[in-house]
Amino acid sequence: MAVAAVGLLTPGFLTQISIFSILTAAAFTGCVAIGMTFITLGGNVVSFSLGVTLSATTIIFTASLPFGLFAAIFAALAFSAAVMAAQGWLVGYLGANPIIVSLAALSIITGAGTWITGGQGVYPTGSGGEILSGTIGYLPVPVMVCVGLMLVGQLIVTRTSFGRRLIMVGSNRKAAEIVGARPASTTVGAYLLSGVATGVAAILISARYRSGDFELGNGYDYAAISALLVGGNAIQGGAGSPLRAVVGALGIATIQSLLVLWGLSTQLQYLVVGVAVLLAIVLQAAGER
Amino acid sequence: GPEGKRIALFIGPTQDKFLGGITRGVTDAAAAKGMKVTVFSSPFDPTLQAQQIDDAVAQKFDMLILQPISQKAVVPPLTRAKAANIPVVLVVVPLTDASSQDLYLSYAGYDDRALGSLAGETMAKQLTDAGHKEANVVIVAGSMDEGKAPIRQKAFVAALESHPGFKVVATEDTKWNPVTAETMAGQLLARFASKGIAGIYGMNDTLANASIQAIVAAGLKPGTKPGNIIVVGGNCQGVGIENIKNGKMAATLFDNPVDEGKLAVDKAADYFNGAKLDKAYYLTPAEPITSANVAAFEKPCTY
Amino acid sequence: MLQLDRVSKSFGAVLALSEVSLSFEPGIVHAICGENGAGKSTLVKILSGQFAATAGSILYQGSPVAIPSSRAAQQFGISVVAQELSVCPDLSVYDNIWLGSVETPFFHKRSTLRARARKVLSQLGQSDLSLDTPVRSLSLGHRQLIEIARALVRNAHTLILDEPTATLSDGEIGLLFKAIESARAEGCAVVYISHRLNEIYALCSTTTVLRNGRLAYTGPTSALSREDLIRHMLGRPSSEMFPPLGKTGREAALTIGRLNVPERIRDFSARVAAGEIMCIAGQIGSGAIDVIEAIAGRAYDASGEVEVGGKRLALGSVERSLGAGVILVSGDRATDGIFLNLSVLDNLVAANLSGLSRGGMLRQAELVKFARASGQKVGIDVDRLKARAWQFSGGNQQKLAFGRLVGCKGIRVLVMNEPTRGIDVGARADIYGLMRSFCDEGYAILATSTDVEEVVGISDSVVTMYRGEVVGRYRRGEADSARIVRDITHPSPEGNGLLS
Amino acid sequence: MDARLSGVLKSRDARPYLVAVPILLAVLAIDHGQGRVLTLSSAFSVLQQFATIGPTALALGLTMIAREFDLSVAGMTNFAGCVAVLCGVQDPLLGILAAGCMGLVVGAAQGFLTIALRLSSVAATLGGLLTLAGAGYVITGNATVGYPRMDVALMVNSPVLAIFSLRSIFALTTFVAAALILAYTRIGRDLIATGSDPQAARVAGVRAGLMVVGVFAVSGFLAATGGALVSYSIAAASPAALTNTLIPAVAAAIIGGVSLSGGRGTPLGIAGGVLLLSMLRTGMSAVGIPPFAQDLGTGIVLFAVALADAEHLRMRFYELQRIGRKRPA
Ligand SMILES: Nc1ncnc2c1ncn2[C@@H]1O[C@H](COP(=O)(O)OP(=O)(O)OP(=O)(O)O)[C@@H](O)[C@H]1O
Ligand SMILES: Nc1ncnc2c1ncn2[C@@H]1O[C@H](COP(=O)(O)OP(=O)(O)OP(=O)(O)O)[C@@H](O)[C@H]1O
Ligand SMILES: [Mg+2]
Ligand SMILES: [Mg+2]
Repeated sequence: MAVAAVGLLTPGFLTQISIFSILTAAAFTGCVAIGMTFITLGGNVVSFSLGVTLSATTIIFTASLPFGLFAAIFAALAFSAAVMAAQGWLVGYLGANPIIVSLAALSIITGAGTWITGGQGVYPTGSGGEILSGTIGYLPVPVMVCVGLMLVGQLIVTRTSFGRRLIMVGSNRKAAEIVGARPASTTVGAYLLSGVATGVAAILISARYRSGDFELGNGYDYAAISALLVGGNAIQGGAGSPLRAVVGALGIATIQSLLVLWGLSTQLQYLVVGVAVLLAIVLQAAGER
Repeated sequence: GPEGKRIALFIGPTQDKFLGGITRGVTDAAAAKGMKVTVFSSPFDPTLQAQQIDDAVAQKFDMLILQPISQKAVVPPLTRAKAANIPVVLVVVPLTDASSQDLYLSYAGYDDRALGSLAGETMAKQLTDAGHKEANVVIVAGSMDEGKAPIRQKAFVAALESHPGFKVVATEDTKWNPVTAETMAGQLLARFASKGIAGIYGMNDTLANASIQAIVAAGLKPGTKPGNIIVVGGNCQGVGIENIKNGKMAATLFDNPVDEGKLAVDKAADYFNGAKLDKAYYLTPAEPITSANVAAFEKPCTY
Repeated sequence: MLQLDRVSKSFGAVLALSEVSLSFEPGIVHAICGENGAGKSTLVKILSGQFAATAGSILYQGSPVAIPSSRAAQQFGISVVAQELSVCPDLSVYDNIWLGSVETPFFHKRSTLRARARKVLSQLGQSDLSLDTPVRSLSLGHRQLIEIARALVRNAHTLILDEPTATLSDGEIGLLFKAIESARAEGCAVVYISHRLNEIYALCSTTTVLRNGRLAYTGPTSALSREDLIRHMLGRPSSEMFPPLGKTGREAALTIGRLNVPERIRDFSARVAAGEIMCIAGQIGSGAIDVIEAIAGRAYDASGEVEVGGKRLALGSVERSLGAGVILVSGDRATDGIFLNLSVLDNLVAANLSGLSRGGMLRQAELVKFARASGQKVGIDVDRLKARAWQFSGGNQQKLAFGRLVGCKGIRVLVMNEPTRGIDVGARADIYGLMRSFCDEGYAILATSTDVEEVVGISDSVVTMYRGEVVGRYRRGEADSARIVRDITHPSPEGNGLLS
Repeated sequence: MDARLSGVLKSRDARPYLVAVPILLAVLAIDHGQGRVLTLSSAFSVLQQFATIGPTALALGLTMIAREFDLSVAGMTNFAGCVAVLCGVQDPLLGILAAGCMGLVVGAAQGFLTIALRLSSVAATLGGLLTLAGAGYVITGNATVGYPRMDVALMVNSPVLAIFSLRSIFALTTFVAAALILAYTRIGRDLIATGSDPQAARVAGVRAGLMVVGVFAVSGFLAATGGALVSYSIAAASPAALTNTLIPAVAAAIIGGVSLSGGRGTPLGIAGGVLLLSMLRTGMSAVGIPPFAQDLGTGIVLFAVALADAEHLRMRFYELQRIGRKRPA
């Protein structure tokens, strides 16, 4: 609310340019944050491997563009879903520590990726990615896709039996097992969905910036965690939603943009964002009591 | 002679295509000359790099080829390397402090001051060609805390502002991230909507491409014609070449990391052959890449 | 002498205690009774510094005192066994006994303190329990004993025990009573809370009854008949506690043959017919709970021939057990019973999601209808479907755990462990009624309990266990409390028991 | 005797040390008798790594033992480095002192926020992390700051007794102190109790809130002094992540037996986790394994640790065995 009010008073904020660039930036983080929400909601804290999965997926997408857009999208989503689902299997079926598993995946994907690409860039050949970076009507495609993903995610969490099971597992794993919520396969499902959401972000980013690159996913883990927490999802699991995650991402992007509009120096921008996130978290905690 | 010499290469994350290119340049050229390279890579972590240098010094390598991840933080370990009489060749960025000049033998690579200047001059020329007498330009920069970006920024500003009427009105630090770059560019366009922005300098083609995205999203036109926003990039990358070909980007500058790696190894070999090295060997493009000459650069720019 | 003078406590609109005046005299064991939610624990928490009273005062030797924290209560000489188990699993027995004590010095491992801890433990019959054992490896009952030891070791002038026996079995209860008696004899004022009326009569000379936060009765226990006591608690005369036995079917719903769990159970076998309630009685460590856990699929190393409805069940997976129609109702509500953070509705539909969804999508209207129906069946306020489960009292929480079984497809066997742990007489009768009504619908129930009265009252058949082996089997009418207590405390001469 | 030995081998503290053995053997095998591994200089190198990651891992590990999670250590090391470098030009001790006090105060403030508002500490310290990072940018003006005292820089890293340095001695000291406090004092016991079950600890009379504030203060202090020494050693401080310590610190703490659900873990175990990671890094680069293979190796070791620790693994093995047994019948 406060952010919106300040925004209205800032010249330039209400322009189409400004709003679209906020929305676009929030869309990428939003997708990853939606993915992170599934992991957190199911009681597996956070994953540090979403960013690197995103990077690897941009390469898969770019490399398979010559086979056509749909093939590339399919390959990218299948890859990121598989990478995350494998981690979900270790966590869900074997009870491995989710954080260590994600760090292991981070290392292995980085190593394998460097090995396979030989540190060489991957360039899109042929076209097809353009429609993903354009606009439909007025809205940029990434924004529409992110909103769509959020709606689907929200639907899954609130309206499907899988979503209900996921919340049960995150809230009390043992009790969930007793009533037949199948914690192991539910966990795999949650990781798989997080992989899909991350894959969507990867496709949008690599289509928009026309490259597949191991640096593209840098920083998304922290950005997603921040969005999650600012949106008010419970880090211990069992409560939260994709909607909240996206609202968090949007809030952070808005603050960042306002600071550029005010012409604050880079260093002050960082400080103010930090303080704003802290305030958002504190105010929210105070509000919930 | 260089045969059998052991070289330690210190570099940032090798999955980065620019740094991966340097790594390939160094390892291939060294193999051709019979030298053996061990790669020490770190995720842009100067403390780890300092430690790796110390380890390499303890292992008595014959030569260190080094990308200083932090120009300041390499000073203590390079002091120890000097004490152990191990020669150092720098790549990517030289050490600028006067006090650290005796810590390395030579710098081999691109001259970022020249690149920044050339970018500034190119921008000025493009602006003039498009009929601007006065123009506001913004810089979408890489990491400004140290390294290439601040050098390029300073040189660019100096070159551009030597043309009266042209001014750099803002520089935003994007940490080389395209998504940040697009947001920053978008906000800058909004902030200076009333004054108008005539040109954007994206420090590499990825950042320049992100700026172009922002321009398009804002309903404006990137290009070289009057009324278009002029974008100049750098580090010629595939997407830059493509953008020049389809007229969205005015220019970029040639900058090939594989060449840079080769140059460093050549100088190392010269040193082992007994030659006395200069303080710096610069690779600098003579002219910008524009629509006029883009065809020649398509191949070397996809490293 | 510790006195409460017109103490009130409200939580928002809820008045938990209203103008309660009481005195606790040295050398007297004083019982406090009341339904779930009557305000007993609230009173304890006020005396132990966890809550501040909204009005009224606490007097010691006639002068008012303030008790702002549990530390202050301790310094003042009040020591408490809280209702919710409060031992730390990651500390040793020794550390738990001295945890939070104002007496512990900075370097806390002292031989004098060890000696005192050991003495209290042996008073409670645990002389062979090593002080350095991590509490994580101990059973619920042992943990409760350690918490009691913590209260005893502090040498308080007022000792408060809030449902200390809910997880203990009779042998240990006897020892606890001895320990309480010796504290009393030394001039300690004891406040004792329990839902087990037998204990009140056995131990306490004064009884106070709370109803809806108000004092309903206070006076000598001897002047109070059982019926009067229940009438004071419920505000109405007691109905029959145990429902009449029903008709049990003939075909076996569950047969267990040669069930083994390494180091826990040896060769357990039993046969439960549809409509039958079978109770396994045994002390902590007897293996009774392990039978339940194994049948529910929670013991991965269990082996044996188990058949449900004539079909073979492979043990070791909760999913398989559920698939075969076996579902667990746990007495440990917080850890594996219900979802405390979720709503009543979510809890009631939890076990039946697949029945309430089509193609993976939940049918919202059905959900609410289903939850209302099951809530009604088990007696939960159906206007509070949106409330969170943690806002409900223990008794109502346990009803939730039952409620979600109503209308669940494919369930044949309910296995339960301590189905009425910590539940008041009123709610308890409801739960027994529910158990019987499930049986009437053809379910079979296999339950464990450490409460012998309950075992005798509800079961169609009883199996007694000692140290992993079956001691005796009784049909309807054959079992009586005395024989069961003898079985579960003294092994028969020929069976030495698995763990002896 | 046998029972005690197997007890030690099974304890969570021992695990990192046990995992370290096969890694050492593997590295030795790759070295192929060229003597690049078992040297004084590689021992020195391992301890230097230990000095870099150790204090942060200990800081984070202690908060995890208290069932909290101090995400801010990542920003704390950096910011403290900036503070130390800016304040310590005249007197290096003054710089360390300033950094330490800052860490103590900021840590305590985060602990207080967590307790007073009943926030999840991950959320509170995320705010702390971003704010500290921003503060670092502000005090350095978004530029790497050099530390002009080259004498100090060389001193903190110069070998003492061949394999130690001032920095690693500091790190080892903090571990020894923490281990002693946790094992032998009431504070240690109360800390474990708080992490094990905060409500129970409170009911028993432990000042659980104070313990949380205290552990965050200590965490801030450790991360800050560790970060200050790192900055001295490279004679520079930068607001952009100077050292990537968070991820190795989390990994070290968990490998060392600290549990996310609190109450478990010891400084000895955490030290083992840090040593394991340091050995892995030093060992692999000593024998010249290329970077991508180092990443793969690290990942495989982490997977192995995650599996060895997996709760349900034994159960799954049992099932496999069972299926195996059934087939012939
Ligand atoms: N933390 C709380 N917040 C709000 N209300 C509470 C809280 N704790 C207790 N209450 C209220 O206090 C009343 C008395 O609760 P209390 O725990 O004292 O009951 P009790 O007699 O101990 O019941 P039981 O036999 O189930 O232990 C409850 O009805 C409830 O309304
Ligand atoms: N935090 C709370 N907020 C609102 N109401 C509460 C709260 N805690 C308890 N209550 C109310 O208090 C009543 C009794 O709760 P209480 O916690 O005393 O039961 P309990 O102690 O868990 O039961 P038992 O002791 O039998 O296991 C319930 O009706 C519930 O609605
Ligand atoms: Mg109570
Ligand atoms: Mg209660």
